[in-house]
Amino acid sequence: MLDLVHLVLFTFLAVIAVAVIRLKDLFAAVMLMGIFSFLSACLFTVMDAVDVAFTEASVGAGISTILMLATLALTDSEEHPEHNRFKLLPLLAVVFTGGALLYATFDMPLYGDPSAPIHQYVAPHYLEFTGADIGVPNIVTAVLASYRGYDTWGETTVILTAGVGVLLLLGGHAVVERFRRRRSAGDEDGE
Amino acid sequence: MIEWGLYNYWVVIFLMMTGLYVVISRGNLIKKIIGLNIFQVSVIMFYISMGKVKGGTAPILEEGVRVYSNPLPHVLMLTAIVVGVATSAVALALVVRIKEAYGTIEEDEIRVIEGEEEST
Amino acid sequence: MTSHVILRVLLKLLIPLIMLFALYVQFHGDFGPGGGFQAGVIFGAGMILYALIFGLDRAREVFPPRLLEVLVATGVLIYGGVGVAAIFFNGNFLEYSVLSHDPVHGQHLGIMLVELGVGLTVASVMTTIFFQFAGRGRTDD
Amino acid sequence: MIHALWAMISDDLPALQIAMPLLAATLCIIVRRRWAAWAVAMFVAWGAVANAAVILHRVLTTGTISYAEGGWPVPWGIELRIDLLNALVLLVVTGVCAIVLLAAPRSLAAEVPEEKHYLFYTVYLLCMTGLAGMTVTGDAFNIFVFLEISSLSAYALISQGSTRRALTSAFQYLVMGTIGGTFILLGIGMLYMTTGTLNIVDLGNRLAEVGPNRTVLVALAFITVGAGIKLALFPLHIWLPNAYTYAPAVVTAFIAATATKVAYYVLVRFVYSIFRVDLAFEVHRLDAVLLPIAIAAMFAGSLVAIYQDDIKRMLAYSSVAQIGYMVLGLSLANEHGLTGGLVHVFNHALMKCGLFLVLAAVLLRTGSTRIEAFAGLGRRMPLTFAAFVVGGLSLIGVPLTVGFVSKWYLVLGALDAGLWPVALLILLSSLLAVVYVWRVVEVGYFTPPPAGAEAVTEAPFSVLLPMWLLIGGTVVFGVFTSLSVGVASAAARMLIGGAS
Repeated sequence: MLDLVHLVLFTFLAVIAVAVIRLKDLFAAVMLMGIFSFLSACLFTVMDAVDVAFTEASVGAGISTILMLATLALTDSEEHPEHNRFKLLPLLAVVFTGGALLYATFDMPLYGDPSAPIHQYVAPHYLEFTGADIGVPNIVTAVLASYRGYDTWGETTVILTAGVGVLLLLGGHAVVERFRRRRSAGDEDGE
Repeated sequence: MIEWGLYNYWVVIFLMMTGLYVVISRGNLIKKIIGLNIFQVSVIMFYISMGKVKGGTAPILEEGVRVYSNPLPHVLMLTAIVVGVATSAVALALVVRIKEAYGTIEEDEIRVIEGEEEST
Repeated sequence: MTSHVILRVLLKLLIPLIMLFALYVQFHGDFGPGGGFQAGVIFGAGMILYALIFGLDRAREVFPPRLLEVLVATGVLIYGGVGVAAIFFNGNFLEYSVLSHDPVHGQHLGIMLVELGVGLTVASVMTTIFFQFAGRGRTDD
Repeated sequence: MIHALWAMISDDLPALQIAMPLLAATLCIIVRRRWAAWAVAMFVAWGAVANAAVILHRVLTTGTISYAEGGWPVPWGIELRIDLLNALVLLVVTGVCAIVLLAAPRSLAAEVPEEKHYLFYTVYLLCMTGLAGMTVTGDAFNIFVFLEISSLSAYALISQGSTRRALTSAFQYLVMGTIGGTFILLGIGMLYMTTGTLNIVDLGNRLAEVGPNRTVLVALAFITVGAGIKLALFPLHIWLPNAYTYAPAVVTAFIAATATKVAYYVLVRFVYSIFRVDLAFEVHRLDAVLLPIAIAAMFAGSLVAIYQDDIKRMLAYSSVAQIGYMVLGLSLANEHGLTGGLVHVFNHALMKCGLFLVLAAVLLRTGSTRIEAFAGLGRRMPLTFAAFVVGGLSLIGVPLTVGFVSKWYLVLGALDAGLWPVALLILLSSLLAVVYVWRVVEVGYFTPPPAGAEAVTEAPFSVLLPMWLLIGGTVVFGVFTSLSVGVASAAARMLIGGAS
């Protein structure tokens, strides 16, 4: 049953990804991207990654889509199709990269194989000792916040950086204008 | 039961490459960001796929459950999702500023404007 | 935004529920899926919804941008503060076990605090970013 | 009291190296005032330099330092692991950050609105933290996390340039940088898949047990390409000239001396500590790919630099060539060659950062960095221009400058590998540097300023000081090489020996 869901989700995802290439209407493309994220979240649930699914649904399908729509409102909502001449080089690059990845799969453990190296080393320790070490049932939370807490501090900092970056870029519109005027009044070759 | 074997990875690679193709072939800046998003989400799928154990359940400790899927890829990918949205936010802010400064978000048109700027 | 009366009334009821759900996700992350990051996003979404319905000006009165800026910094500061505190309890950076007499209790405390920091930063960054985008379309600023 | 405090934190210096600048960055947001934010940044940046120096000393005397974040033992927790290699890179990153900060308030005032300076210092410190974090960590995935911190903040910093082209340059860098970062993530994923661990030392050991296979080969390829994008390896360098040209002057000085160096460090770390010499070079022949690319970069970068009229852009292309030298050292895979590559990280940081600060001074006084602006500067800004000449000599590789030291070891390495044509090409490419440096020197000393040009005075002290600290360094470390070469060659020996 779950395998069927898995298959259907994959089909939808592939169709959406291809449709995004073709669509000229950016609004539709953004909505499709939101759906792509949401379907990925469903797929993550099928693969037992409930925390990831929760995050992907709220971030990918939620916040990202809202930000994209806000940007569309400030810019254009149509792609100019005359710029989409067919170019060979990108296609070749992608086919080559994809080919390399395909080549790599032949030495990968099969999907779901319990004897794969990642299920033999490190992870079993978390499953076995989280209860005694940390006493939290959700192992993902335990690894995230404690075993690999340093990573998560970095992750929080990434968010901080994005916030401050956006403030630098979009904040204080009037301040920037005043600065521009003062500069171009001061010297002619201002901009 | 479908035996996924390596098929699962192959579909994920197809999705990844579709995203990458959108990034490098489209001239519209927002389209590029959408492509980046698809690329990154597919990489997340790749990691989550490797964490799945057949017959396992979500890694939340429970009485009577013996087989759990691998929690480590999940933890790593939570971070990757955050990185993805952070990158998108900064990229979109840049697009807004580019639109204000150039009046367009098409790479080709921007290049023409910059070319004229240099020749004067 | 003068029309949409039904929407406004409905959302007025809905937003507190969203905030409540965010709090649930924040503090229930130890037991089920969820945690600071997801809670932060949901909380941020609640604030964005508020701004969409009642307008940006009113939203900015409720959450002044300067306050949000400070909250963004505070979240990371709490997380790092827990780490540095562990050093002063003669542990390693972020070693929660030393925060309490009982190591497991220390872990609980540490995880709760850092998740709080994550939630705070994420919620305020999401709101800040949205405010910046929404404020950009207008001439005054 | 002080003693008690020191006893408490002296073992935690590796963690504080990252934690302190990061906490200071958040403090910059809270204090908000421009000068207060600068003071916080200065305090913590120089503290970071001192910290890095203590760490280097400790590594030199007692060997590799390992620090368990969260107290969790390897491989379950994240380890900070500092050996000679990253101790050196760490000193470069923190040192450049602190020195450039001296010039920041003056130089920034001309390019960024004052109300935004506190945010600027925040992002600047975050960028430094990201780079330092990538350097000290002993965990492969943690490298990715800090890579993204440094990249995101670099995009934001570059976008603050005063012309609109800064925006498109930042966007181009963002798209390429994100693809590069994601490639590295994919590569790490494949390594994790074959070994089950993320700790770098552990990865190296387990990979040696697994032996060569197709997944590992592709992982090596993806990590090389991803790091190649981040370090602007020809032909993946196309983001670099624009980013360096249109970023604010101090940002260019900072990024040019650190970001590509740390990306190079990451490549060295993956190739030598994880894949190790036998897998990367003997089985998979990485040198057969990287060596021609490095030589192409040396020539292409220098040739294009000759034809640039904007000196900032000229130096940017020169960086592409210099990165070629570093990668050449990596791909020679012998002790002398790798020493040359590693010592060039230190040396190139000194000279490029110094030269970009010269440009910051010229921009501040003349309002332009185009070659016409240099007319007569030899007389009008003698100290600044003299710094350019010394830095230029170092770029060429004249004896008694640091440039000579790096090239000496690269030539030795090429001869050790039996590749005498490569040694010849190194010398030949130096001649190209003579051409582009001479063009500027000629204009500066022999072209009179255009009639009716505004009077130009010497650069302010706050810019001259950091400039001459670095340019003076290129001479000092060109003469007294024991520190830089000593550390680099010991690191090279360790990496080639396979231990880490």
